[in-house]
Amino acid sequence: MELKELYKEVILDHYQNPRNYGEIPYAYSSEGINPLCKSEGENPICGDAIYIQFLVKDNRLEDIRFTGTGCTISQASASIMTELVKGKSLEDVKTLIIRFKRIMEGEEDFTEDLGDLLAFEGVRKLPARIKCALLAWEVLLEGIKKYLERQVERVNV
Amino acid sequence: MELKELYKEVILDHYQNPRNYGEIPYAYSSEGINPLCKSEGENPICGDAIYIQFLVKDNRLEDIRFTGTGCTISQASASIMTELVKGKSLEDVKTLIIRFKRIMEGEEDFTEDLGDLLAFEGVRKLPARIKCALLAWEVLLEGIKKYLERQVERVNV
Amino acid sequence: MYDVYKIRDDFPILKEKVNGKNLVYLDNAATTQKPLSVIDAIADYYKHYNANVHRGVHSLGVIATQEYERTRKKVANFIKAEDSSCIVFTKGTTESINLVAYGWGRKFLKEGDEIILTVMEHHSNIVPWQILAREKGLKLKFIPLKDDGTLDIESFYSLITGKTKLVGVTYVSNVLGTVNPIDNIVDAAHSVGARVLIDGAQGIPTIPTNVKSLNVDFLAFSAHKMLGPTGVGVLYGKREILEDMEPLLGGGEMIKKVSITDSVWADVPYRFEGGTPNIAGVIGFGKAIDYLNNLGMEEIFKYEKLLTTYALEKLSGIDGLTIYGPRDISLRSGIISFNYRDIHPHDVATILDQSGIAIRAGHHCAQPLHSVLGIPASCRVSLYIYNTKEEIDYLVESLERIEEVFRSGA
Amino acid sequence: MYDVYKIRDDFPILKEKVNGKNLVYLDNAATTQKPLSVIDAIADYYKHYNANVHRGVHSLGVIATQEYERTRKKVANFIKAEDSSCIVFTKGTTESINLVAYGWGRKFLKEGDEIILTVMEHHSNIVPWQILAREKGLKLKFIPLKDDGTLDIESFYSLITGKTKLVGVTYVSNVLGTVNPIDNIVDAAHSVGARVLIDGAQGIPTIPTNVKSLNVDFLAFSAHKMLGPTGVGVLYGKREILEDMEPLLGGGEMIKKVSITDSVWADVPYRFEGGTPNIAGVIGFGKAIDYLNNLGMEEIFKYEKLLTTYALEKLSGIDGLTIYGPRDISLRSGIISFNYRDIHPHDVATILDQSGIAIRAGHHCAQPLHSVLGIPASCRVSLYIYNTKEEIDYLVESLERIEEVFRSGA
Ligand SMILES: Cc1ncc(COP(=O)(O)O)c(C=O)c1O
Ligand SMILES: Cc1ncc(COP(=O)(O)O)c(C=O)c1O
Repeated sequence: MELKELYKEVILDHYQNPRNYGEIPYAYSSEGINPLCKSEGENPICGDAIYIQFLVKDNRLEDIRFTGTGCTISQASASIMTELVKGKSLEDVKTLIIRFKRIMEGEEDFTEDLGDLLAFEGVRKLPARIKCALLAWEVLLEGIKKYLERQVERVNV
Repeated sequence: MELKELYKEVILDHYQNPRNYGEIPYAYSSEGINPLCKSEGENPICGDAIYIQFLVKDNRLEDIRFTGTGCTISQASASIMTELVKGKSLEDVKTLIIRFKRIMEGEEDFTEDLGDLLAFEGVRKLPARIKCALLAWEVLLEGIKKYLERQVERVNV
Repeated sequence: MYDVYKIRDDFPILKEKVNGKNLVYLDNAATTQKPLSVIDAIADYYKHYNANVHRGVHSLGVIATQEYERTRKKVANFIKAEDSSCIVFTKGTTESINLVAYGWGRKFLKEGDEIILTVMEHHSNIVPWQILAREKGLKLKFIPLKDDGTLDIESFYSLITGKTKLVGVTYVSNVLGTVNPIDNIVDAAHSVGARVLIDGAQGIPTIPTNVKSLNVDFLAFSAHKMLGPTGVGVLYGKREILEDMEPLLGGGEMIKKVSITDSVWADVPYRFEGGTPNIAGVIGFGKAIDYLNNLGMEEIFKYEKLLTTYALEKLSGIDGLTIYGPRDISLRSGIISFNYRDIHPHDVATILDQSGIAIRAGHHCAQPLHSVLGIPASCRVSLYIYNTKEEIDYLVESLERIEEVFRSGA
Repeated sequence: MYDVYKIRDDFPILKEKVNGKNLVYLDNAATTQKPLSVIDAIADYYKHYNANVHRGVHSLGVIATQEYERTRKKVANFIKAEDSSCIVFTKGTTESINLVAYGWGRKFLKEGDEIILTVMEHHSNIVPWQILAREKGLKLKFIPLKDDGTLDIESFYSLITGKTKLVGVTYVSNVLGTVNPIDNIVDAAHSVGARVLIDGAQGIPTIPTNVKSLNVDFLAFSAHKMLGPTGVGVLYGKREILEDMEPLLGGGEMIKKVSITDSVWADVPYRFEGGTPNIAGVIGFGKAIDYLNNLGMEEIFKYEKLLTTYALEKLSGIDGLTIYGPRDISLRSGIISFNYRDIHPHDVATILDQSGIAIRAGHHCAQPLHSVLGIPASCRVSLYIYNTKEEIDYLVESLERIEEVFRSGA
């Protein structure tokens, strides 16, 4: 494989200029109804780390930000993800996450509608790096799951 | 190797008619000066077991008897050993034991003066059975060592 | 169709001569022979993609990891486990059982708790529990045998109580060949909340097995007894039980995070695989499973029954030969132990070896069972997929000639 | 004369292509490649005399046992141990260290006792002690580093007290390449009656070693890091210490006697080798030692110094590349870790892999050391007997091209 295919300009751009990078301002998230959600994860083998904060309103991801350290792939993937999921309904976000996981694991194909995600076609050929590409997505999925569990608990109280 | 070489008549004879088999009568051994010495050992892999009793007088093996269960080789070897060592000085016995061990381990050769022990030439070619052939000898060596240690202790008291 | 002669062609060692005679290998319960595909897989790994697993970004490391993990999936499928994360690689049945004793037993068992084993267990399924029992003040109980060499299951029902926390039973006795009634044991154990550990070392190689329907909690077995390499074993455990277990070995690969003050364990099953594993062995094991699957475990099972029936019949015809273990073929596998007249098993084995026949003599790491049988040792013939009726005929002939040796002085 | 090109011919994998390029294998600290003689020895065992060891009367079992035990003698000679009964086979360094922790530490250490380790230890020499410390109430102390990446031996002298019962130190750091001053450590430890455990995983493969003159109490290492198979390790221990130790694994082969109520352990070293061992692996390991002996450990040591000097010089010339560990060649081995600009080690490794170069990226199972260095991960190049100056030149060229990728978007 050509390095070009792997380290596409899109990926390097997101790595060097990450979108939605940082934390959600406290003031913005302090209303009681949609509290700030946090989720974090690491890839212990690489030392990649991703921290995500998001706000849910009317079952939509109203805002999402991330910080992290790690390799190009993991950080670029997080940046692209935040752009793609912001504003979407939780259902749609979950569907996208699961779809991207399936694609990276070779069970589905890339399609044109995936936008910047298409840049990961090269990464898919490198099994050792698939985990890097998926890290942010796993962290967000975990976060959404925890959010939904809390909602259920709240209803049950 | 021919089976003949392994299960020589001498070996089968000693196996079927073990010499010095049994225990040393209590009366005979009850004088305080040369108490009855005992030693026992097993080959855990085969289930061979050898129990030896002996009497030392003036640093000679005045009497020796054995009992045991196990394969032809281990029992015949014990029988032949008792015949060879009875009456010998402890030094000579130790020398013979060490020599026989070296022979069986291939570090020395058999010589004509070894009498019935020559029957073990075939066994030497079967590493799995060398332990069987040596069991009684190890047990006796152990017994003699313990006897000598006790003598030293007695002197030191 | 099961073509044993074609199968034999896949096993290079079966062309060996031993003491000038064709090798007749009847010591399969100790370890089985390996087909060329397994031997080649190991060499291929070393020649083409040797690298450490789970650590490398580089291509060799990725391929090695994929192949290593592929075996985990194959093992899971082979025993119909719910998920490949329930499959822990160890160095053998012995380590697998010790892992249960240390990782689960030491954590969850308390003074006064009881463990039920059987008197036919291999030392591997006795000694770890004795060690734990001494440390923790546990009580070990042993299920006795009936006269036919099967478990006295009625006694088991009376031994089991609310204090019973674990029942550890061998799938198949490595001496008697007895196949134990796992379902009954699991039902009774679970009804009092006890866990069940199956020592599958002799069962998994020949009995088609579904751990989910058997509903066992732990299952241990060894690759080398089912065509695979030495130094590889498996512990299957139910996921939720494994999740609560402590590792046996602390070190690399089994942690998420280590600081000077503390560590966080990795997820199941990696938590239990500290240190560089036997990568070549695990990859070779994958090919062994492929080989068994290609033949079909049902076919293997049938062929072994056929051969065992034949062997039992022939051996029973020898004057002065005492067979231990059940005669009913539906209750046993292809492991047949016996004594021949008053000739010590070691002598029998040595004499047969002169004819190229490899059998085992001794206590087969089952001293308590031998005590129960009242014998210090026995001869053991154990059959596997490549053995033939002709080999059994030759065994019987050779056994019959032993008497001559002892009568004539050879 | 040391002819590296002739040596390379003995390693089939060095003819492999990776991503269309010749393989340049620089991940030897993870695992080394294997010469054909080792690969063939394993296949030979399986093709000609595969059988279980220490149990069989039959010829195959005898040959297998002899070959297995022959490796034990070779290992004893290789490290100049007093006796081959001081050599215990395990599945790797990790198991060896855990065996010391469980078999010796758990038996002899008591609340308040102290263990001294170093911050540069591999997780294998940290985690087992953390587990034991938690269980027993022991205190762990860590020797810090000096700025040049060597141990701060003065600190060590102030950490060691009458309460110190064990000092566990890596022979060679698997990240920094630092070679530690074992003699000083042994002297100081023995003067307070503490035992010394050396993690020799990275040292034994390249440094000619005499355990008797080093006077260490325990030494652990892995076959797979010195041309041998995966799944084989060694614990050397002084005979009288081993005699007092408990086994880690209970089971077959490690007992003298088992009854329903009790067991008697077998003699050293068999007591520690419960279960069927990795027979093929141990036999292959024997050939690996032969190979190293044929080259001569002194020669190997010299060649590695030469190559390391060259590599350090070349790598130091790269702009923006930070090397960790000592620069003084007399204080280090052929393991060189570095970071390149702000490019994540994983990206570096992936890009090099596209050129056929295998290096390691990550924390190398030494997270505490990485914390001390203040970096999440590093790149690691590790050299062994078959690496060449040309390979280092190619590495340097390829590293220099990485910047382009990042500047231009490839
Ligand atoms: C210094 C050191 N100690 C211990 C180990 C662990 O060795 P293994 O994985 O063979 O058990 C390694 C290698 O990974 C090492 O480099
Ligand atoms: C029933 C049984 N359990 C356990 C074992 C131990 O297996 P391994 O030696 O592979 O650990 C064996 C084989 O020796 C066995 O037959």
